[in-house]
Amino acid sequence: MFEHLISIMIFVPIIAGLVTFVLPLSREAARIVGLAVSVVVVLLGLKLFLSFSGASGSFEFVEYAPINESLGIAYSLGVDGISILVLSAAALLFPMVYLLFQTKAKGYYANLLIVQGAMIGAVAATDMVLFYVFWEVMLLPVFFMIGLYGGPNRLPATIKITIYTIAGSLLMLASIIYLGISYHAQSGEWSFAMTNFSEMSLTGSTATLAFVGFMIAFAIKIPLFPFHTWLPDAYTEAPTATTFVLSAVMAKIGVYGVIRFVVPVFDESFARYALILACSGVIGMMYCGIAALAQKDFKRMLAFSSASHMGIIALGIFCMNIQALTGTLYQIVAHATSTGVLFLLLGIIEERTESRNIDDFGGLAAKAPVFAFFFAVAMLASVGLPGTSGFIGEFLIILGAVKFNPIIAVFAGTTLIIGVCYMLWLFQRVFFEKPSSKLADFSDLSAIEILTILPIVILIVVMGIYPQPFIAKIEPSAERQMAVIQKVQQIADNRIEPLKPGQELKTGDL
Amino acid sequence: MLTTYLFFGLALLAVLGALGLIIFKHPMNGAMSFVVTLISLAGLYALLSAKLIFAIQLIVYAGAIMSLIVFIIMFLNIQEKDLPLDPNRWFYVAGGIIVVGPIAGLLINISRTLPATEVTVFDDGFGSVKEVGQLLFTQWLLPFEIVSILLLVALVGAVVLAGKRGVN
Amino acid sequence: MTHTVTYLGFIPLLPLAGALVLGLMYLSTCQGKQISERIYGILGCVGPVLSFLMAAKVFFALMSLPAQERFLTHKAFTWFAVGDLNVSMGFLADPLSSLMLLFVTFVGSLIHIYSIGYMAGDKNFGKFFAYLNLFLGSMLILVLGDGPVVMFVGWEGVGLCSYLLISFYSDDPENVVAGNKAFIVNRIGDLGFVLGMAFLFWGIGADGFDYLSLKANAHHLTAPIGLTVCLLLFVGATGKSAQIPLYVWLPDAMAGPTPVSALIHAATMVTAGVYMVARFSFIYAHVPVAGEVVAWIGILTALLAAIFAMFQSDIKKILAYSTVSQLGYMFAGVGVAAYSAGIFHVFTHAFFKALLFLGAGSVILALHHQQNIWKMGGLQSKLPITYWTMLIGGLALAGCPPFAGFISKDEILYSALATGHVGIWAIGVLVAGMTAYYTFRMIFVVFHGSPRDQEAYDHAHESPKVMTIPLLILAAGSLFAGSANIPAIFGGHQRVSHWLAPSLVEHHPHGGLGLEILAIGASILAFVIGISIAYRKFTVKVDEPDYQGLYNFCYHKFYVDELYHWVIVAPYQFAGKAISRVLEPYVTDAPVQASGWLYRMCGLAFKVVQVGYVRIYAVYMVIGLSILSLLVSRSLNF
Amino acid sequence: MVTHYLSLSVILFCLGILGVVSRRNVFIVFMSIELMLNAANLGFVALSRLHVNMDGHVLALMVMAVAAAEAALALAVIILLHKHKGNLDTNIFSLLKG
Repeated sequence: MFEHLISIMIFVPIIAGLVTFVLPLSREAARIVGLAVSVVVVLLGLKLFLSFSGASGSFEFVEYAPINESLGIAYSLGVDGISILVLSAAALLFPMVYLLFQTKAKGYYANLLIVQGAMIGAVAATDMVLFYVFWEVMLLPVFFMIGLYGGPNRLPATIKITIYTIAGSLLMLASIIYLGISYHAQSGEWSFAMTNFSEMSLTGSTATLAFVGFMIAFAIKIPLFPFHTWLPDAYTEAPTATTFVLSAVMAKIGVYGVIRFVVPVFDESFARYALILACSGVIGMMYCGIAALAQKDFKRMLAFSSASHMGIIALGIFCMNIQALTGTLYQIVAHATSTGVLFLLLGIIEERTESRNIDDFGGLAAKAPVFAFFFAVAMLASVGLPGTSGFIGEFLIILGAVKFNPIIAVFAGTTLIIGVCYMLWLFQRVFFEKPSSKLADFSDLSAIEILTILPIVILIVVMGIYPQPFIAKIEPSAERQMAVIQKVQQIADNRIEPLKPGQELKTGDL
Repeated sequence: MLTTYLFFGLALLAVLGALGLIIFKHPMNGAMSFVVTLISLAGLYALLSAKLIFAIQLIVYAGAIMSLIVFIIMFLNIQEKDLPLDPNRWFYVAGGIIVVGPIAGLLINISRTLPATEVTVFDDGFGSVKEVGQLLFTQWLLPFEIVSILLLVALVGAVVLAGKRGVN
Repeated sequence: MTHTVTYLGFIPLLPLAGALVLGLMYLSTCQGKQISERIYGILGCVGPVLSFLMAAKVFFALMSLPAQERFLTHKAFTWFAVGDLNVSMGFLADPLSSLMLLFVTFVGSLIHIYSIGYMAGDKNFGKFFAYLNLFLGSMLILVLGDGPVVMFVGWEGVGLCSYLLISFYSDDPENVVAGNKAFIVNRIGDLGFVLGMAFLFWGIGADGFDYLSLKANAHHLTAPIGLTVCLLLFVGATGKSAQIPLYVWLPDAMAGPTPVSALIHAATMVTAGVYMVARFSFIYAHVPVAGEVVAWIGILTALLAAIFAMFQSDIKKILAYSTVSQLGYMFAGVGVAAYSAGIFHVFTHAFFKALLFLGAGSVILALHHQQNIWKMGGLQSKLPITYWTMLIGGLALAGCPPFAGFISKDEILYSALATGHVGIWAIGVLVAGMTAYYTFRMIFVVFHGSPRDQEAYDHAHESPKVMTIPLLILAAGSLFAGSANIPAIFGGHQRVSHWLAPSLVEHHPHGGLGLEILAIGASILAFVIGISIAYRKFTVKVDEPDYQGLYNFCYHKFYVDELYHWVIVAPYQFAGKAISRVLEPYVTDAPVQASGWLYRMCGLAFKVVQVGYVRIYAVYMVIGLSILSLLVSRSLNF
Repeated sequence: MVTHYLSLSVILFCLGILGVVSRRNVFIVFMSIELMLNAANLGFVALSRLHVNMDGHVLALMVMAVAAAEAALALAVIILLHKHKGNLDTNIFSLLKG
């Protein structure tokens, strides 16, 4: 059964979601179904993570079945070091969503199930058409979740996120078609497999346009400055569980897409425009980080904080060295855990006090010490304190950025400062100072809530203290990915002769 | 030569009838004028050796459909005052001619590229009931059946629509 | 050359485990029935004391080795390895770190014990000890770390604990703001540290990113990168060790409980910057320019802080500025490449400054949290142990000859003079005089004369034994710690300098006997002048001065805080508001909104066409057909 | 010549268009549509004659059947409309107005 592990992880939630839609279940029953399925996926995900070796840097758990032979479209899945952590995040983080919050409508849980399956599919797909399909399916449940179950201003936010992302996706679709045609022109066969595309040599202005198409699609999803403007609205209006899904996993799939598709396929264009993209990442980090300071709405502040971190995470890709890329891949999960816990705890506050206005809070640390402790751990991970998961990734990214461009690195490093500025101020206003009347009957986390959040909090600490097992799984793949790009860069710098066709590319000779 | 004269005569009648249709104010006059066109067309079909179509044009079109229309017009008892004013009618007609001109020009020009075949009337089976019937029930069987279903649906639909009571 | 010992890892682990246990106990009971303070106190002190014993073991183990082999290492596990970067969670005990280790655990243990008395009755007693243990564990990681990245773990860890403990009384927003300030300012320094590490790695880190490998490769470092690394690391040091321009957080940090001020903000954490510079002596020694910068910033900080200290009214603020000032001395020392002198001053300073803070804590507790010296007076008779121990501490701080502070400070000033930094030496002597003045201004005002607040005076009483015994031990330390490094001129052997030699890259200057006598003479003169002015002014009854004119300007610390607020904080907050209220909705989001608007306008434009009459739609169709026909006609040449 | 027949077919078709476009009386519009159908039929039959192939005849039959169906429905609709609105003006039906 384990050779189809990924397929099971994709389709069990999707089918369960559709069945939940159709069957006349009660809201509680739908929630239990969701919880059960997500626990199953967690177990499968753990199995996948533990049996994934990653030493070779190539794909494991490969599945292949042609869909359309004449066009070379295939149902092909696989997981390597680049996708393993994103996949794990998508698989492992979901049970909390079902456990923590008040019961919502049946359709909500069905949507959550479908979005999980689609996200796992998007991460595991190695065929571009298949990826595109999952990528779009991923958006649909989000549309419904925000549009139907969101906050009071949900409609503009829903329309904004949907149209914005679809606009990007269509550009990507055009680029995918372009790639398919180019491959046909160059090799005489039809294929949409990612590995085939990466072997193509793409030159000329059309290739640059296709690159731009891909980049815009991913930049919107990540989101990269200045394509981030849908994010604050969508994150704020979405139900907290959806915000959690959006920030913890979906944004990461954008980053993942850049690493998986853009870097190997458009290596030349990527190397050429890396500096601009890196600037965009850094500007986004600073811009959103500074904007976070001025927010009055708790959730909106965390949304900006999340966008700010995504800027730094994206920067790691554009630095084009192994340290930064590994840092990004690591930070993807680190940020998923920390921001995830923050959003979950926020959701709990929101449900109990029916307020998100920071000024309404105060003195929570005295009222609910365990709650405050969890929040503090997640906050510290979010600001990158050593000993928490946030540090490793951020350190590696800044380290790589210094190699790439010291000026960028200095600005990227300000994330250390900008992060603490808004976070500490938030912590002060919510957890310290005099207890506020709004929180008069705020009780600490219940045992079940503690048990739900505790694994992630432990994960945050473990990933900070003993990250090597994770890094060992991702590093070989990252190295392969970088080998290509560094070669291109060196060609650009005229340091080495261009490769002749058929010559094997070795990591050693870089 | 006779066929040529006949053609031009019938064509003239058809065009005049059509003109009458779009010019007469009262629909009854228009319908009568349209009948002229239909009968002329039947004649043209005959000239083209389409014997079955000639018959059906006369029986079904000029006969059944037109009497239905005339019957309905009379049934509704349309008075002069009920008729909609068409104040811009001539403007539309003039504009219409300008707009339609290029279309007509194109189509006529295309038709002129066809081979110049003299139209003589066949006296063999071409267009006869038997020949067309065979074609209809062999090669065109499926479309024929579909059309029958269409007619059935139209029948039911007409009953449902027109037979509604209690409205107003 | 290096020896591997596994017990090294336990030294930081013990307090950390203590922190975990205490923290869990606190978290699980803070809502219901409280665990008794006795249990917390004992559990809280176990870790530090055991660490101290193991530190002593390490020290003696090193002693037993030949001088050049005094390197004990323990590599616990590979922390992270990416490409050439290979960072292991490793620990290194060499003469430098063992010295730091020894006094950190020693002072730390004493302050833990003292805190049992000081914090008695506080409802967050358990939390306090958890934080304190966490701090000590982090500090030990900082000291013992075998490479810059591990050091950074401790570095940020102590920063976190500092934040938590400054905002310990979190009900009052002012305390929390002080904590935030400390953390954020430290973070600015940390940015320098991180970037410095990154440059160091790309410079010479590929063959191993721990001190020993870096030291072996240090000669490969090119001059520009070396300078960059040194300056960036020093930025880190200015943050942690409160030097210009990042010193502003330390005085505010006195919002925390007094034992915290003693342990974190006087004896241990704030000296981490000095330790770091000494640790990287193998790079700084190659880049003299960086040393100059360090020395000058250090001595200027010493001067500035001494000026501020002379005008403060809060007993803890006086001590805080005195700490900043003494830290400046230490940087002057390491800046002129006298690393062992700087570290020795760190060592002695830990004793006497911890002593002074704990003494101040004793006074504050006796007067029910009164910190203004102008509300004190004549406490000598009420608090005899506190008085005498603080007097010893004060003499040591002021640089009275046989005491520890004199020997270590003189060593720095002599080194500055001998290496030709006359300017630094002159300022240093001036500051020595000012130090004597402000120290004794404080002691005279607090303990001598007549009480200014009679009621508080009547209720004052000496602190319990658990607090006074640490005072006595530290007083003994302040008296005798100097003897460890008595210079040759007094017939000593400079044992500390020799002990540290294998860890450091330094050249002892030989200025000759004349310079040495000059330096000592000047220091003593400065001390005498300073103390006599203080005696003249403050042993008679004086009241709180008027805060006006120059005095007010100095009292408000040259309005540097306000300057920072208006130059940095306010524009930053303004930028936040500007972005979220103006830039985001009207500029960044504008293209998105504009595209929506465009669609709406297009819709309105096309709405006109939709007249609703079917035949008009037919007209459109026909017009379209017509145009198409024209085009086809043209292309077919009809 | 077949061309003449086709030209006549085009002329009748265009007259049908003119009728649909210029008249508001729903009967006339309807009959104009019928006129266009007839014009098409003439084209079919003429081309059938040209190629001596009877498929055109079959198509013409189909068109007539469709026309019959259309007539039935359209007249039903007209009756209904007349009942509702008491008018035969096409301009009163403008629900599609934007």
